[in-house]
Amino acid sequence: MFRNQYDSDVTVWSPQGRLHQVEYAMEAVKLGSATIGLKNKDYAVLIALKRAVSELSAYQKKIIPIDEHIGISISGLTADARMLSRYMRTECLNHRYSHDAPMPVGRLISSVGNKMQICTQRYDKRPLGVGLLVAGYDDQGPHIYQTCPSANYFDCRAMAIGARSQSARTYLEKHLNTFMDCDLQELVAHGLRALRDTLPNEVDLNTKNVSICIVGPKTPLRICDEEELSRLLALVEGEERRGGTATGDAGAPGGAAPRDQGDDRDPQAAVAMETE
Amino acid sequence: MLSVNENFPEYAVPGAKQHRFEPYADNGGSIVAIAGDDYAVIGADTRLSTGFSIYTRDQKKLFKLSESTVLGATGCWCDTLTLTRLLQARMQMYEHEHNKSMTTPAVAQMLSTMLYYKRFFPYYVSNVLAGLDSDGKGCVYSYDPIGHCARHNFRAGGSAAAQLQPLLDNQIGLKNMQNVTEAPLPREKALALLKDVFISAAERDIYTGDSIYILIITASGIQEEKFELRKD
Amino acid sequence: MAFMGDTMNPTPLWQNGPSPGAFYNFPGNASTIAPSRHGVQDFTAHSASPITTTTTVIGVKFDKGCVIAGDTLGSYGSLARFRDCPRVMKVNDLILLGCGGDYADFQYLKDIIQQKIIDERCVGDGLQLKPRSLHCWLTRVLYNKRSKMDPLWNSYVVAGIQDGEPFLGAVDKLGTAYEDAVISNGLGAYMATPLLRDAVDKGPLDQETAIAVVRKSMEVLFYRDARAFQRYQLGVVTAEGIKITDEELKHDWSLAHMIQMK
Amino acid sequence: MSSIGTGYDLSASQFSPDGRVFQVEYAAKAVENSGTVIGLRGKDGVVFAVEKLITSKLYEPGANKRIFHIDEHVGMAVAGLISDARQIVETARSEASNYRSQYGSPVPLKYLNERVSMYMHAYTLYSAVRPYGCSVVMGTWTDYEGPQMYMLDPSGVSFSYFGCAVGKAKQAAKTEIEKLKLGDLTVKELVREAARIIYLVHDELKDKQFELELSWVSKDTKGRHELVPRELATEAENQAKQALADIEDSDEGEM
Repeated sequence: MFRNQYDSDVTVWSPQGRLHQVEYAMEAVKLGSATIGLKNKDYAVLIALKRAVSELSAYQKKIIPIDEHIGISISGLTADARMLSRYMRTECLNHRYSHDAPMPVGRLISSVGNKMQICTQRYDKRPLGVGLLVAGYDDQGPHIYQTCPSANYFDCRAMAIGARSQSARTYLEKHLNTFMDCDLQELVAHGLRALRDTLPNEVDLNTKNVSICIVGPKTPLRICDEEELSRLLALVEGEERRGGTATGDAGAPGGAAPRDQGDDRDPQAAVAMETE
Repeated sequence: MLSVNENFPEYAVPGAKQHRFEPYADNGGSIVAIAGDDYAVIGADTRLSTGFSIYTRDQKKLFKLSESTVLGATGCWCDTLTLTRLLQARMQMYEHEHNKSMTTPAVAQMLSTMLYYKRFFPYYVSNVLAGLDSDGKGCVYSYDPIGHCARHNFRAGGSAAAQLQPLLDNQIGLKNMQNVTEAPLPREKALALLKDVFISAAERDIYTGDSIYILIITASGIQEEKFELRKD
Repeated sequence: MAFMGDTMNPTPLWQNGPSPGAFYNFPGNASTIAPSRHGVQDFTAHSASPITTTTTVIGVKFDKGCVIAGDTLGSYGSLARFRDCPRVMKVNDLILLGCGGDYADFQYLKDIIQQKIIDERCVGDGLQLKPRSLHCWLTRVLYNKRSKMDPLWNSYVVAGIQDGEPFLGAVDKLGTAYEDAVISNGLGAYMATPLLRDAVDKGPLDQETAIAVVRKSMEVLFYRDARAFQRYQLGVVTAEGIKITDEELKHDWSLAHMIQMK
Repeated sequence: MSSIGTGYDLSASQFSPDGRVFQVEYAAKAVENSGTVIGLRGKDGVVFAVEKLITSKLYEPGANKRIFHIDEHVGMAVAGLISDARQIVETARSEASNYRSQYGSPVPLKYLNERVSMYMHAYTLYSAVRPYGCSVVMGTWTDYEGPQMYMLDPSGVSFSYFGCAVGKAKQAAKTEIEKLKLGDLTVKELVREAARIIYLVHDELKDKQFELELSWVSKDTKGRHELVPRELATEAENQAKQALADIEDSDEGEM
């Protein structure tokens, strides 16, 4: 790590027109475990990989319900995410209170974006070091949104963020065109496969380290319980693992390692300076 | 100060009257709730009125707050609407923070606090809360407009409370009866009784009528029922 | 309202102008959450009575939509002061709004509602305000104002199409809100409601019959209500859209000499 | 820039010895990394065109727009940091709404431009904040003043333009725009020109995918700012592609 004189504050532009502090905050997202969001015609699904800090600790919660029709999964600083989720819950409650209707997902996201932007422009703040995937359902159908520490947000057909999420994104891109027409089970299976691609060889998905939430028409947001999880996990159980992990020579410890480095070089789907 | 209208009515000019804004309205309506061993029933009439005119004959005054709690609220309808909206929002906040829905006794306490918070500009609402407590037993809470709260086994509230309550006292509380033994009240009887007391009240109270909307709360969920009353 | 103490909103940098990312506020009720943009009113003169008033507005639901009507007279006490006060407005493709009571208060709220619609169009996500949402919002606004003992002296009728179904709701100056198939306020509650309820109770109304009974009600009201006027607006909302027409009653007083007041 | 690294370029509230505020200039750099945005003011209206670069296939097509409505009659196209730009959009919208509630008429663009410029300028004055990393173009058409268009820089400076370009390929785009007789062209013709220019200046090698966003506000739209109808937009886009292919063909021919 090297230091340059333009990266100490979020209020300082570098001569190249970059904001290093914001870019560093974007890195915080990659420190969290991976999470995936995808949707078909009716449903939006979030799938997240949970981590336990130690053998003794519980698995860190990754999915936070916001309202009956919106849920988020987080990657990055959990405390920052809690602050955001609190804001989002309040916005949704206020909207219900004043308009007797669920808040449209897109409008919630844009208000969150505007909120987050403020901390990228002031000396006494720092950008929030968390990325969110938001799954929601409203009159316009299911939505998956991604938000970044740079206060940018994207309306996505599918997305993956977090550690080693590049391999998941590769999987998602490859199967992107099939999502719209597949049923909910297949959709979840796709998500699980994508999530599995982010795992090192020796780890596999189980009911302890996976969270799934589903939202859709007449289906209020539901975080799957253990029973449903194991049913869903069975969908991909025993399948041969593909992609970077599976192609690695059997048992070669290098299988995951080179990919890790590759990850650093991989252009993130959303780079800090999405000026383009 | 001497007021022309009050002190010298013969000098008062007809038509030139002083407006004062009155923030409250009486929109009528009555509620009855009865708790049993493993159920609670609550019913409210569906007439919303002001003075001698009826706004609507089909206004539900029962609010499902959770799977096991129902609030009946009558009185100043605008206050009722606001109070219940706020209550629903507060309950969702609780659910977010605690990852479970509120129990009936918890709602009962919170409602009391919320009412007392407006002690000096009260919600002019007669509340009766019915539900199952954490042991699965039926419970009924009643309130005054500024937050006094008490638990009962049966309670009437609203414009016809004075007509409804004595009958309940007699039939369920077995007041003023001789040679009776207390026995648990079966659900069917509670339901029949609820309808009977409303029929009587609708005869005497012009603010109660049209129909009763009834909710029956049991461990397996909330059932709905509707029962017609006289419409005049 | 105490939903949150705001942890993320810094004090405004740029005073005297919009604050970045400001919080949602009800008009006339600056919340403590967003940095307040207006100074607090330091006088406490509140409206104790309406000034320029309009009379009854009526609304009725039919199988595929709603009709509402209100005349165009603005009365100044007993003086028939203004003859062209339109008070049936199109909110968007789904909502009609009718209003009775103080005309200035209506104009104030009308501007705010129209801005709300412009804001919504600016967002450009294709979503439209629905009648139930507007009805609820109006209820909150009117209730908040009454709670400050400074009411907007109006009663509103919201008519529209909610998810394909007709919607008809009323709100008064206290924030008393309800939905029904028949709504009328003021004198209309005594004279139009019986006619309209009768028509509704006879079975499902179609658009023509609904319009006919509304016209009849306006006529009855015109003959009896001293604050009524022969010119009125008639608005119809269906899934196809909204149509507001200006109507004029043909009145016939030739019988008047037969009526002897004792 | 000889003063880079001398320490005079770390704060917006600091001049360098040669009298420049570097932070503002750096912010302008952020704008120049962005997809190209052009605004054309013709005979009867204003047309905006944006080269929206797509960084991931996973994004919903057509979403994440760079052209915004400010009021019924004002449109805004933005270049630079989109999150910063959205803040400007919000500001402009509330200015427009405030004006409407005060005076009951749509805000004149000249006035709106002044207010938004002041707002952007305020962020170049203090060390506690940074200048906005975005430029915006605003346009309108009114019955009494005809078409109008302004472009605002991160510095808070703004000018009225007949044709303007900002972003990656602003030089190339400007050259193209200068060839047009803007005053004689109708918006329908301008839409085609705008599409052609965006396709022409797009750098196929560096940025693979992009979406063309087109909007207009003109006499024909009754002074409303609207997205260009899909049919017309596709037609213009196809013509632009054709024109590009023709150029490439003739280039090959010469070789």
